[in-house]
Amino acid sequence: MAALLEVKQITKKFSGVTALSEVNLRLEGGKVTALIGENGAGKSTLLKIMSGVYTDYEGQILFRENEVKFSRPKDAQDLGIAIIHQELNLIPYLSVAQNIFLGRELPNVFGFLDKGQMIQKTKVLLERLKLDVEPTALVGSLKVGQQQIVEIAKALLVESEVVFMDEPTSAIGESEVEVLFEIIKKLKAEGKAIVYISHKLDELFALADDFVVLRDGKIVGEGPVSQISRPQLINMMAGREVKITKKTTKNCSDDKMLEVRNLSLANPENSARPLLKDISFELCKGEVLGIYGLMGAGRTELCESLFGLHSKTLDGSLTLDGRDCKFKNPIQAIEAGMALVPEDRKKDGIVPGMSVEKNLSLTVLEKVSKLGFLSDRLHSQLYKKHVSSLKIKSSGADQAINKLSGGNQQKVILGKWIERNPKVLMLDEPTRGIDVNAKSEIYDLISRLSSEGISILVISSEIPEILAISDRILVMSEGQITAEFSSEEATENNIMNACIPEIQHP
Amino acid sequence: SCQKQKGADPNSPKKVAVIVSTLNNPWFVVLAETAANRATELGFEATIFDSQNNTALETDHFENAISSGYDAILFNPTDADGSIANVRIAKRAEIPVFCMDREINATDAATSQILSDSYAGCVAIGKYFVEKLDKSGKYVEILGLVGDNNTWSRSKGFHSVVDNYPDLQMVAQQNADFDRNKAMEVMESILQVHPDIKGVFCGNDGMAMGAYQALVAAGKSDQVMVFGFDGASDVITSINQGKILATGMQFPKLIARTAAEYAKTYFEGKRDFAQKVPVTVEMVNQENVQQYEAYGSK
Amino acid sequence: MIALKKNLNIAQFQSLIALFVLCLCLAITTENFMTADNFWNVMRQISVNVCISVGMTLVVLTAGIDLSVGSILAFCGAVTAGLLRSGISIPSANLFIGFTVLGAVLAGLLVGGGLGWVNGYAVTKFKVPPFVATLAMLTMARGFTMLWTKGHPITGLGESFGFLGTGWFLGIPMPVWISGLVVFIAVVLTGKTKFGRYIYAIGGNENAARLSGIPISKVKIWVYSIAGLLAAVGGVLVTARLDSAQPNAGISYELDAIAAVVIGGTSLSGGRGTILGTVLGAVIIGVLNNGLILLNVSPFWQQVIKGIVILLAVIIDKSNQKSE
Amino acid sequence: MIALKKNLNIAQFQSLIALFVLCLCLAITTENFMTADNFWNVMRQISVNVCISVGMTLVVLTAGIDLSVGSILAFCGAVTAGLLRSGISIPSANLFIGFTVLGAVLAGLLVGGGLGWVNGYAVTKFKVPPFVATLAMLTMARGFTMLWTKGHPITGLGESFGFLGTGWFLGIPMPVWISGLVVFIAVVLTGKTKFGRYIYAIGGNENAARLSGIPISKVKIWVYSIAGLLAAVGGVLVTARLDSAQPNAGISYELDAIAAVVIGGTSLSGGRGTILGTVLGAVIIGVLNNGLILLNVSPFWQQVIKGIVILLAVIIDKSNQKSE
Ligand SMILES: Nc1ncnc2c1ncn2[C@@H]1O[C@H](COP(=O)(O)OP(=O)(O)OP(=O)(O)O)[C@@H](O)[C@H]1O
Ligand SMILES: Nc1ncnc2c1ncn2[C@@H]1O[C@H](COP(=O)(O)OP(=O)(O)OP(=O)(O)O)[C@@H](O)[C@H]1O
Ligand SMILES: O[C@@H]1[C@H](O)[C@H](O)CO[C@H]1O
Ligand SMILES: [Mg+2]
Ligand SMILES: [Mg+2]
Repeated sequence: MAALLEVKQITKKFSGVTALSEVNLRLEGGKVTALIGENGAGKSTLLKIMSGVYTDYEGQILFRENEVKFSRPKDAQDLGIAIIHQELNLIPYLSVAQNIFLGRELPNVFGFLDKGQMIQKTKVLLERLKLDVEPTALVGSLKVGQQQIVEIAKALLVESEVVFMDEPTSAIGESEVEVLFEIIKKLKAEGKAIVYISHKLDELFALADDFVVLRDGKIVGEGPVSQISRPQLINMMAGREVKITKKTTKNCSDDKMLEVRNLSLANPENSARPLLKDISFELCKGEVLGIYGLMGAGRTELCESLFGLHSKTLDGSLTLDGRDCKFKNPIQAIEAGMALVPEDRKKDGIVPGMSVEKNLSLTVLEKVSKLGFLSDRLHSQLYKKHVSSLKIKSSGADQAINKLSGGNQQKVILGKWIERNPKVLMLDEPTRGIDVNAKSEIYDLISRLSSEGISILVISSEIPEILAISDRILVMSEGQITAEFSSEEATENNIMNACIPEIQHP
Repeated sequence: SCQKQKGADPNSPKKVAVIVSTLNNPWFVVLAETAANRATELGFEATIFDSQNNTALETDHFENAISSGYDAILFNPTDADGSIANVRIAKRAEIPVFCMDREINATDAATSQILSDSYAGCVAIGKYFVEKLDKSGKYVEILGLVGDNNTWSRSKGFHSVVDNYPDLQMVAQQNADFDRNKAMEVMESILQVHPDIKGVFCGNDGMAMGAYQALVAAGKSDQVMVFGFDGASDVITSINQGKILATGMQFPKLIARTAAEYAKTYFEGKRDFAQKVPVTVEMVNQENVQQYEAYGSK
Repeated sequence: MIALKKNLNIAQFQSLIALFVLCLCLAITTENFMTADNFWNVMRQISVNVCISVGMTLVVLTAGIDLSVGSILAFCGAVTAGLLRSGISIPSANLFIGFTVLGAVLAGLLVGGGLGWVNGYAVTKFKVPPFVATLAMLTMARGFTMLWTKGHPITGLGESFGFLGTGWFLGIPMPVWISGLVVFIAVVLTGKTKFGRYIYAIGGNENAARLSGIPISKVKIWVYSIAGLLAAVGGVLVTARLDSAQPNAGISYELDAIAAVVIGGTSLSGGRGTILGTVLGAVIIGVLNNGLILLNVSPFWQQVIKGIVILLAVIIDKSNQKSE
Repeated sequence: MIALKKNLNIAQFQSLIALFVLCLCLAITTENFMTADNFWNVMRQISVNVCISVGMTLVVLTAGIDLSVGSILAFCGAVTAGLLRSGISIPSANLFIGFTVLGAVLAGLLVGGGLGWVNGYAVTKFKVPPFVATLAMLTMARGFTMLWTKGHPITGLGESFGFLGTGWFLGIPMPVWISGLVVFIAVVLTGKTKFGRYIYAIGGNENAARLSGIPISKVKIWVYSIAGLLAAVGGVLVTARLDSAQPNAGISYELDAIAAVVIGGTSLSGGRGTILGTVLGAVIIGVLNNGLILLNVSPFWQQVIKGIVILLAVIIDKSNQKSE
C-alpha cells in the first residue's frame, strides 16, 4: 500500500543537541502507529517537523509521494495534517469555540465571522467528546483536563488525512480516554493515518497497529504491535533491561519533620471547587513521600502552598520541625528550611540568560560573598563542588544554563537547594523530560539526601518512578488526598484506581 | 566631503554659528534662516544649531561650536537667566555672541543684544486692548508654554496695563503651549463657560489663529476681539481681512540680519557695540497693516 | 442594557460609571457642561485622539506599542497640505502634478500606512522590539516633517479641505463622523472578522497562535500599517481643522493615546481589551481636559490631576481583574 | 584585552568597534574632533544622560521602564535651586530654614529618590505596569515642577554650587567626576553585590527569582528609587551647569536614556545587559551628536540619522544574539 505520509532521513539539531538523526517513517491510511520512546527521545520533535512547526531540518517529507516543504503549520493543515500538541496551545482569553476555530474561522455570506454556526459546530464536537462546557466559556477558566479535550476537539474539527496525537491522555480521566479511543477507531475505519504518542503502554497495545521506538533521536525498532511483548518494548526504549524496582529499604526515623493539617486552598475562579481540600499528612525526618495524581490533581498547588505562595487564599495549619508556621511568602519558607524544585523548569526554575555558576549561587549569595561583595573565588569553589558531586555536564562556570540539557539544568537547580541544606525538599516532577541516565542519578541523589536526614516530598506522574523512590505514597485527585500506601502496599493498579476522579460529581 | 575645514587659515571664510532656542516654531525658523542666509551672503560659513528649548542642550552647542573653531555666535537664547552661563562660556573663549530677539539678564556677557522687547510690546497691545474693549468687559488670556520666560514677559507687560482697569475682568487664563491646535481646543472649551467674552489676548500668533478658528466655529468671531503677538504671515493677512485686531510685530528678519552684520563689523575690528540694541515691537492693527508684511515691514 | 453589558467587561462598566460621576460633578459645578454645544466640542476635540487610540489599541492588543503615531500624524498632515498647496513639480523634467483634495488626502494616508508598514516590518522581520522600532520612527518621521515643511507651517488649504475639519453634516461635526466611522470599522474588524480574532490570539499567546497556523508576521505588519494609517487620518483632521499643517503637530500624542487605551482597560501585555473601552478612555480624558478648563483650574495643577487620574484608572482596573 | 572581553559581551564589543569607526571617520573628516577640548566637551555633555541611563539600565534589567526621569530631573533641579535660593520659610510660624549647598543637594536627591519610590510602590504593590505608573509620574512631576517654580526659572545659585556643573578637578570636569562615580558604583552594584544579582535574576525570570527567595518587591522598589535618585543627580548637574533651574528642563530625556540603554545592548525584556554597555551607548549618542554638528549636518537631517542609528544598533545586536 502506498504511504500517505513518509519522511526520509530526517535529522534535526537544536543548538548542539541532535534531537533526531536520519529518521525514516512511513504512515499508511487506516493504521494507528504508536510512537514510543523515553522522555527526550525525539518523539515530539518528529511530529513537529511533520506538521510544519519546525522548518529547518535535513531530510525529506513526502505527502502522497510528492515532496512537500512546509513553511508554517498552516501548510500542513491545508494538506490535511492535524496535530494535538503535547503542551496545551490555547489562548486563555478566548472562548472554547473561538479557540477551536482559531485559524479556520467560518465566514458568513458577508465574509464576517459566523459566530452562530461556529458555536453550533463546537457544541456538536463537544458532545461527541462528551465534554460538558459551554462553547462560549473562556478557556482560561477550564480545568487542565477540560482544556486538553478542547485541544483534541481542535484537531478533530476538520476532516484530516493524518492525525498526530502527542500524549493526548496525560491529563484526562478514564471515561474521556474511552471516548477518545472510540473516535480514533472511527478515524481509522475512515482510512486516516494516525500517530499516537503515549507513555502508557497499555493504551498502545489496545489501540495501535504498528509501533516505532525512538531512542536518542534514532529509530531502534519498528513492526506490528501484535508481534512484540511489553518487556521487549521497554527493553528497546531504554536500551537495557529496566526492572521496576520498588523501594524496600526504609531509613527514615519517626521524628515528624512536617505536619500538614486541614489544608484548603480556595479557587479564585470557582469557589465551589477548591483547588485543595482538607489535606492532612505528615512527613518524617529522612522520609521520601511520593505524591501521585493526574495532571491537574492539585499536586503542584500543594507544594506551592507549603512554600508560602498562596498565603492569601490558604487555610489550615503547618508545623515544621515542631514549630507552627504560616509562611507568607517563599522567603519565609526558605528561611524556615523549605526548598522547592518546581515542575516547569523553564518557567519557574532557571534564570535562562544567567550562567550555571550564577544560577547555582542564587539561593546562597551570602555564602559566596566576602565583606558584602560577591567573590569570584568563592563562586568558582561552589561551582566546582557541585559540578563534581552532582556530575553536572557543563563546559564551564560561564556556560549559560539554558544551553545545558534538561537533566543538567535540573541538577543545577537541585544543587542550589542542596547548598542551603534544607529540612524539607519538595521536588515537583523532578525527572520530567530527562534522559534515563540523569534520571537514575537523580534517584540516587534523592536516596542519598534522605539518608542524610532531609525529608523529601516528590511529585511524579510516572508510577514506576514513584514506586522506585518513595517510602510512602499519597494519591491525589481533584485537590484531595484519595489514598495513602506504604511502599509495600503500593501497586500500579491500586494507585491508578485512586487517582481517577469520580465520573459524576455534583 | 573629506576636506578638512581650515579654521586657522586666515584666508578661509569665517565660521558663524546660529544657535536658536527651537526650530519647532516657524518664527524661530525664520529668525535662524535669515541669520544664516545673511551670514552666507556676507561671505561666512554658517551653521544652525537647534537647542530644542533646552538650555542644557544649548550649553552643548556652545561648547561644540567653540571647540570646533567657530568665530562668532548669533544667538537666540532659550532662557534669559538659564542662558547666561552659556554666553559666558563663549566670552571666556573670546568669541563674540550677538543675542537676537530675546535678552539675557546680564550686560557683561554678550557682545551686543539685538532685542525685541516683548514686555514693552505687550504694554502697547495692552493699551490698545483697553481702548478697543472700552475699559470694561470679560476677557480671556491664553498663555504660551508655562515654563517659558517669554510667556511671562508678555503676560506681565499686558497685565501691567490691563490690570489697572477693574471693569476689565479676566475670566479664564489657560496655557496652550504656543500651539495652534491646543489654543483652538482651549478656546472652544472656554467659550462654553464664558460665551459673553469680548476679547482674547494670546501669547503668540499661532495661538491667536487657533483661538480665532474656535470663535469662527462658535459663530462668535464678530463679538470677540483677538490679539496676538509675533507678526506671522497668517495673522498679518487676517488683520488685513479684519479678522484679528492686532499683533505685536517683532522683526525677526531685521533682528537676524542686524546680528549677522554686527558679526561682520566685529571681524573687521569693531569692538564698541552697544550692549542693547532695542528693535521696537510695533503694534500692527487694522489701521496700519498696509505697511507690514510677514515678519517685517514692507 | 443587556446588549451593552455583552460588549463591555466589568472594568469598562466601572469606567463608564467613573465617567458618569465625572460628568455629574461637572454638571453640578459648572453651568455649561451639560449643553449640546459643549457636548459636540468635547466630541470634536477627542476625535483625533480617538483615531490614533484605535490604532494604538490594535497594536497593544498584539502586545506591541507604537510611539511614532504623533510624528506620523505630523508628517502625513504636512504631506497632504503640501500636495494640496503645491502638488509635485519637478522642474528639470518639466513635470507638474496637481492634487485634488481626495488625491492629497489619499496620498497622506498612504504615507501613514507606509511608515506604519516600516514599523511592522522592523518588528517582525528584524525582531526589533516594538518600543525601539517605533521610537526610531518617532525621531525619523519628525525629521521628515521638518525636511518636508522646512520648519514652516503650510497654510491656506481651501474650503473643501477645511470642511473635513470644521464642517457639519446632518447636525454632527465632520471629525466626529470620521472618527465615528473609524471606530465602527475597528469594532467590526476586531469583533467580527478573522483578522480581529487573530489580533487577540497573537496577543493572548503568540506561540499558540503560530501553531494554529496564524500568519503572525502578516497580521502584525497589517496592524502597524493600520496604526500608521489612522495616525495619518488624525493628521488630516488636525490639518483640516486648523487650515494649516504645523510642523510640530502631534508631539507627545502617543502618550495621550496610550493613556486612553490603558484607561479603557486594554492590557499592555496584549490579548485583552476592546475598541469601545478605548473610546471610553478617550472620552474620559476629553471630558477631564474640558472640565479642568471649564473650572479654570490652573495649568500647573492640571498636569498633576491628569497623572493621578491615569494612575487611579489603572489601579481600579487591576483590582477589578483580581476580584473577577 | 582579556579583562575587557570578560566584561563586555559580543554585542558591546561590536558597539565598541562601531564607536571606533565613528571616531575615526570624524577624526579624518573634521579637524577639531580629535582635540582634548572636544573630548572633554563630549564627556561633559553626556554626563547627565549617563547618570539617567545608569538608573534606566537598572530598571530595564528588571524588565521595567521609567518614563518619568526627565520630569523628576526637572523637579529635583528646581527643588535644589529653590531651597538654595530661598530656603523654606513659613511666615505664619515665623519659621525660616536656610540651606547650604550640601543640604539643598541632598534634599533634591531625596525628593528624586522619593518620587522613584512612588513609582516602585505603584509597580509592585498595585501591580500597575511600569510604563503606565511612570507615565503618570512623568505628568505629575512636571506639574510639581511648574507649581514649585510657578513657571519661572530659579537663578543665581552661587559659585560653590555652580562648581558642581562647571568646575574642574585634577584636570577633569566635575560632571565627569560625578557621572564617573555613578558609573563606578553602579558597576560594582550590578556585578559584585547580592542586590545586583537579584536585579538580573528578576529580569531574567521573575518566577524563578521569587521561588529562590528573592524579595522581588523590595528589590524593584529600590531600583525605581535609585533611578529617581540618579535623575535627581542629573537635575543637580544640569542646574549647576546653567546656574539656573529651568521648569521645562529634561523634556524627553527618557527617550535619550532608553536609546543609550538599548544601543548598549541591554534587552528591554530584562535580565540581559550591563552598565558599561549603556555608557558605551551614551558615548555613541554623544559622539554622534557632536559629530553631526562638526560635520555641519542640518538639524532636520540629524533627527533622521539618529533614528536610523537606533534602529541599526538594535538590528545588529539582534543578529548577533542569533549567531551566538
Ligand atoms: N526548542 C528546543 N530547543 C532545544 N532543544 C530542544 C527543543 N525541543 C526539544 N529539544 C531537545 O530535543 C530532544 C528531543 O525532544 P522531544 O521533545 O522531541 O522529546 P520527546 O520524545 O517528545 O520527549 P517527551 O516524552 O518528554 O515529550 C530533547 O533532548 C530535548 O531536550
Ligand atoms: N494558573 C492557574 N490558573 C487557574 N487555574 C489553575 C492554575 N494553575 C492550576 N490551576 C488549576 O488548579 C488545579 C490544580 O493544578 P496543579 O497544577 O496543582 O495540578 P498538578 O496535580 O500539579 O498537575 P500537573 O501534573 O499539571 O503538575 C487544576 O484544576 C488546574 O486547572
Ligand atoms: O517670539 C517668539 C514667538 O512668539 C514664539 O511664537 C514663541 O516664543 C517667542 O520668543
Ligand atoms: Mg514530547
Ligand atoms: Mg503540577
